[in-house]
Amino acid sequence: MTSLCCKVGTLNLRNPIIMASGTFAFGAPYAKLYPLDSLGGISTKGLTVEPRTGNRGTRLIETASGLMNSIGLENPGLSHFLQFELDRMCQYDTAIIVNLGGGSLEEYEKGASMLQQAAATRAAEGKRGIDMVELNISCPNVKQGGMQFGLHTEKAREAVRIVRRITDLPLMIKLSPNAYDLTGMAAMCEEEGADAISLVNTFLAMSVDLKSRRSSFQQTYAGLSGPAIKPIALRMVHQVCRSTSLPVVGMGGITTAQDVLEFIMVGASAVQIGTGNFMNPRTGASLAGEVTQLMKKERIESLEEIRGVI
Amino acid sequence: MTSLCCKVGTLNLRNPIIMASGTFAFGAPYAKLYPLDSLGGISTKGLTVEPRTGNRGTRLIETASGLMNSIGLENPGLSHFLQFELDRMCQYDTAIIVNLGGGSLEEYEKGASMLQQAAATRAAEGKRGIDMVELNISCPNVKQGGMQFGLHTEKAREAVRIVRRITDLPLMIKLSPNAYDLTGMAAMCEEEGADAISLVNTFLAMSVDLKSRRSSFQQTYAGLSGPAIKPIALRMVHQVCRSTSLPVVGMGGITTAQDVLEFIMVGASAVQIGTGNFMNPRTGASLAGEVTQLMKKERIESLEEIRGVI
Amino acid sequence: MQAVVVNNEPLMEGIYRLTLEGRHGGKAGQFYMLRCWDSFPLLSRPISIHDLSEDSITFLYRVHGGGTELLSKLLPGNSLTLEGPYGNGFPSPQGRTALVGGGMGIAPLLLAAKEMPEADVYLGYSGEAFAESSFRSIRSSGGLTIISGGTILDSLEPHRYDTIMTCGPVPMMEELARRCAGSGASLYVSVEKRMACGIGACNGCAVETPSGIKKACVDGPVFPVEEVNFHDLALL
Amino acid sequence: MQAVVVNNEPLMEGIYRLTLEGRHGGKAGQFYMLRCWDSFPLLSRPISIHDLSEDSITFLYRVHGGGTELLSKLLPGNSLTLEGPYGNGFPSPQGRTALVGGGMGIAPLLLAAKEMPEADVYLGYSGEAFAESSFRSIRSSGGLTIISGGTILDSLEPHRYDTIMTCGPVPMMEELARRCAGSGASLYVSVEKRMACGIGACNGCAVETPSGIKKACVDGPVFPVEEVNFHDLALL
Ligand SMILES: Cc1cc2nc3c(=O)[nH]c(=O)nc-3n(C[C@H](O)[C@H](O)[C@H](O)COP(=O)(O)OP(=O)(O)OC[C@H]3O[C@@H](n4cnc5c(N)ncnc54)[C@H](O)[C@@H]3O)c2cc1C
Ligand SMILES: Cc1cc2nc3c(=O)[nH]c(=O)nc-3n(C[C@H](O)[C@H](O)[C@H](O)COP(=O)(O)OP(=O)(O)OC[C@H]3O[C@@H](n4cnc5c(N)ncnc54)[C@H](O)[C@@H]3O)c2cc1C
Ligand SMILES: Cc1cc2nc3c(=O)[nH]c(=O)nc-3n(C[C@H](O)[C@H](O)[C@H](O)COP(=O)(O)O)c2cc1C
Ligand SMILES: Cc1cc2nc3c(=O)[nH]c(=O)nc-3n(C[C@H](O)[C@H](O)[C@H](O)COP(=O)(O)O)c2cc1C
Ligand code: FES
Ligand code: FES
Repeated sequence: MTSLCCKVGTLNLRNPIIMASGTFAFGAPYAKLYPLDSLGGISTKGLTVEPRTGNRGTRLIETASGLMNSIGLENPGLSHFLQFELDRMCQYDTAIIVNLGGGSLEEYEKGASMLQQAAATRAAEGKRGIDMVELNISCPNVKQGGMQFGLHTEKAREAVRIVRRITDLPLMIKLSPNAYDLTGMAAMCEEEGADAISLVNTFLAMSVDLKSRRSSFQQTYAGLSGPAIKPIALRMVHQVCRSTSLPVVGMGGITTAQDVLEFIMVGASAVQIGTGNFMNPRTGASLAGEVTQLMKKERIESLEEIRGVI
Repeated sequence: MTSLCCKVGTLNLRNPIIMASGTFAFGAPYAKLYPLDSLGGISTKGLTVEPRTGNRGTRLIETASGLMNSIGLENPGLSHFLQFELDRMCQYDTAIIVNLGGGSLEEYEKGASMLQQAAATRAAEGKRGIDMVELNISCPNVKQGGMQFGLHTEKAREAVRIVRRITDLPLMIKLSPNAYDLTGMAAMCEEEGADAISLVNTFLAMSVDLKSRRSSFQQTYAGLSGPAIKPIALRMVHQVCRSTSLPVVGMGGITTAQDVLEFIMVGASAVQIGTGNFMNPRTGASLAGEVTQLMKKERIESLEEIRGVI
Repeated sequence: MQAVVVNNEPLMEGIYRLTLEGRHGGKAGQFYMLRCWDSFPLLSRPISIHDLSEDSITFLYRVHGGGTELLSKLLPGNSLTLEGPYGNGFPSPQGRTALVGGGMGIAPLLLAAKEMPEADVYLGYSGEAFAESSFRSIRSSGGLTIISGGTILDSLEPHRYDTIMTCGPVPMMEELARRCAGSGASLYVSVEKRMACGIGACNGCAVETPSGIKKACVDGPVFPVEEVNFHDLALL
Repeated sequence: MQAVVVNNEPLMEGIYRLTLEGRHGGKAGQFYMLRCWDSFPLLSRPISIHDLSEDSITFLYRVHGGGTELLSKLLPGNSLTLEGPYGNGFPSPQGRTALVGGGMGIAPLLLAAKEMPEADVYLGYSGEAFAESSFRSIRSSGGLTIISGGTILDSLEPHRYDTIMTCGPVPMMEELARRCAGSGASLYVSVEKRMACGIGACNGCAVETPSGIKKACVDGPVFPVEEVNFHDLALL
């Protein structure tokens, strides 16, 4: 029997397929297309303490095999999420990972304590809660989006430390591919007691509108995702896996079962699918099955067998 | 009259289209397809003091809108080039840029003095010579390929300084997109008296061969080029142009006239075409004309008019 | 979902009518995300329902860039992928109703005209008319105004209507909004935004409204004019 | 260079014969870089010349991945881009000559068999034979051995030949090399390497030889067996 079970730290997943933050909302749009119980997990849209309206102007540009986005962390805010969205998410039998964004240490601190409190309250009520927090220190699309944390290890350390102090929920740090020193970041996460690392967030990129002679995006730069970045993301996940003993959740351009196994082979504990959901909204319904099939074909019995073989 | 004339430092170019190192050999293969006089310039395959045989095993892998290569600086060596190739190149009425690779300070030093000497001898003989040296501190594909120079500003400084001391030929430094601190690199080049900067070289990337459960490449990582990387390269060129007063030659995934103008708009003095030559070997024959057409359509009279408008 | 092409006929240079087999859901003003390629280009393309029957669905589209170019190459018997119907669609008509289309914006109005047999239809084309015969066949007894090579707005008297629904170029819709202001007619505008998911998951299709950011793909593409910021719309 | 498709017929599951209009250059063992797409996939595909006439060129190919899949969709009248002919091609035959093809490796041998009317032809197929009728029609009076579902090598006595030229799977060619060793026959091997440029500009198609690194695209694809490192070839 081919098994897809896997763990990210203490978190057990049905399979390694997690839906990436910002591409899956809180699950509801996709729940209309297929049962979300087939997923390993869902990472929510990045949430901040206060609601945010996001960026103005063009938010999406397609590139060769890539997608640039400048959403700018539009989200309904943590209170709204905790009050209205979390219960609905808890109906899906899949791991719930709350992606926490922010622009300042205070905001991260506040957000983390809101999550910690909500989890405690729910536990007391005997309700399912938050399976993991994914700390996003790498959103490139807002001035106060955490990107400045994501570039510098010591700046990031402050954010990780403060959140770690506040919550005992499993904590995963989402790294930016734009970081000056990626393996230094990973080492820092380990030192600061994080439970896992996820990468990559989007690559800082640019698109020009020839007619107006301006950037296509009001924030000048935007984040690049999708198959275009896969080879770079895979290299980064490999580098980070070899430099840390923390479990790593890999992502960047994954769209096929082959992609999933490649990330596992370079050492990822699980993977996330972002832009792939836009190419085929039913990716989550079929990918785990396709991974099983491919494993059978390649005579791979379990993910452990191949994890980190390269 | 739409003009494509441009300058990179003191070097005058007929048009901004330069063929990128490693994708154009020494021109001869393409000279069979079209007259190379239509080009702004040619950057030679990366040359080292001694001939190199390059890497074993798979050297090319196609990715989504990208190309990974692990050539490993295969080249006939500088002496061979100076003796046999340079005269032939000089028949083409286009700027000749010699791409100088190396693995150690000594090698860069030796290479630079060979070029300096050859240029002097040729000048004495009244022969055309080397219009510019492009110092490649960024080849990701060989252990001793200069990549370690390309990552760290202070390591790179040593290479730039030594080469600058030895040659008074126009000197362009080719930067790696994998550098820890790209704008720091650019500042260093300016401080050390370089005449220009070119970027990007290829992105460090990875591809997995599922069957053998190994990297597709014997050197584990390889370099990614082509349209996939264009949005990131464009952003990097923009960042560097805004941080330095040196002229910048931009590249990374350029295949169309629109791409060329985008790089000029973010501040590039000229551009290079690499992988585009593989998609259409006659790119060099038509691109300058297409740029002129597009400029007419967009009512752009000269490149100066739009250079760095963003 | 996969569907087989019955027909993909050019109506004029760069304008195609694509008919697919099968019974598909939807109402006027809703759209489907179409793709007939594997992974390049990345995203599916939002296209409005032009017509629906018991056993077919029809789209009317202009070749704009790479994606619609690939659509235009489809041959009868080929299959393509469609997801939908998405979006809110046009509201039920209240009182005397006009449908005003400009250029490609006429696409969603054929089904609307069928669903609202009482509505007057105004079609404006900057050049030659296309697909107008489909409209003629369902408005054979009148209620159809067509202008080619001019503006349709001069033919329309907003105060004669309670409800006006429009789809077309932003400047045309903006001008219509100006003319409707104070006329008593409620104007509904169908907007276009770049879309990645089409289902409310990516926040890519944000529309600025006085009541906050909305999503063109689920809250729209049809909005009451009060919610529409034409300046924001002009930036696609 | 653009050329128009005359025919693109499936010979069996996944094997196609593509004929293009026009007079094209080349000799047996040379190849063209083909593409019938704009920018995706990135690279053109190297395909050997299968046949040539005054007014057409023919390729024989197997659908392997995305690129050849797109080729297989070409219809008569469509056009595609080809650059070539590239590579060295097979050498002139010296003395008694055999052409030995395995599987898809038979592709370049049809033109070779035409150019070398005296040469014996051996074709081996792991499954059902394809394109063998083309060979039969030019070797109606003998000199043709075909084995389906077995190895062709057992039918061949290397010592009977002065020159043997082969194209096929690496293990087959390697076994043939073993059998030729000491037989007195000179063996020429057509190799496959990934290619970006096809014209000697990228150094991507390196072949390790005792006399240094050579390029499959300009120094090959045909090499004397002494130059070939089968271990290196097995790593595509
Ligand atoms: C709700 C909705 C309904 C539509 N209905 C129709 C219709 O019935 N008929 C029709 O011809 N067109 C319609 N459009 C516009 C159509 O989606 C675009 O023309 C098409 O996406 C262009 O794709 P392309 O690859 O040809 O062009 P490209 O310019 O190459 O596309 C590049 C990217 O920009 C996006 N894009 C470009 N133009 C538009 C646009 N106007 N709206 C949204 N995204 C765009 C593309 O989807 C793609 O992601 C509709 C758009 C929306 C949002
Ligand atoms: C000189 C030469 C002549 C050839 N002649 C023929 C022929 O006549 N008929 C035929 O069916 N095939 C021939 N091939 C093989 C053919 O080029 C490949 O099958 C084809 O490139 C696969 O492309 P794809 O997109 O279908 O496969 P994919 O696997 O998707 O291709 C991925 C990448 O790998 C490269 N690649 C994959 N397999 C090969 C291969 N065997 N050789 C070189 N590159 C490869 C592709 O070009 C592409 O860049 C020849 C190869 C060479 C080098
Ligand atoms: C439209 C969009 C919105 C995103 N929003 C977020 C976000 O809110 N928080 C976050 O951590 N990452 C966000 N991301 C990044 C993705 O989660 C993921 O890291 C990235 O897209 C790379 O994966 P992919 O190539 O599979 O898309 C977003 C990506 C996209 C395309
Ligand atoms: C096959 C190949 C070989 C290359 N060899 C060199 C080299 O020898 N020296 C160098 O500076 N850059 C080399 N490059 C990098 C290119 O010059 C260029 O920087 C890079 O490919 C990005 O541009 P592109 O996307 O237009 O290809 C090579 C690139 C390719 C694809
Ligand atoms: S297109 Fe994704 S939210 Fe509307
Ligand atoms: S394919 Fe480029 S050198 Fe042979």
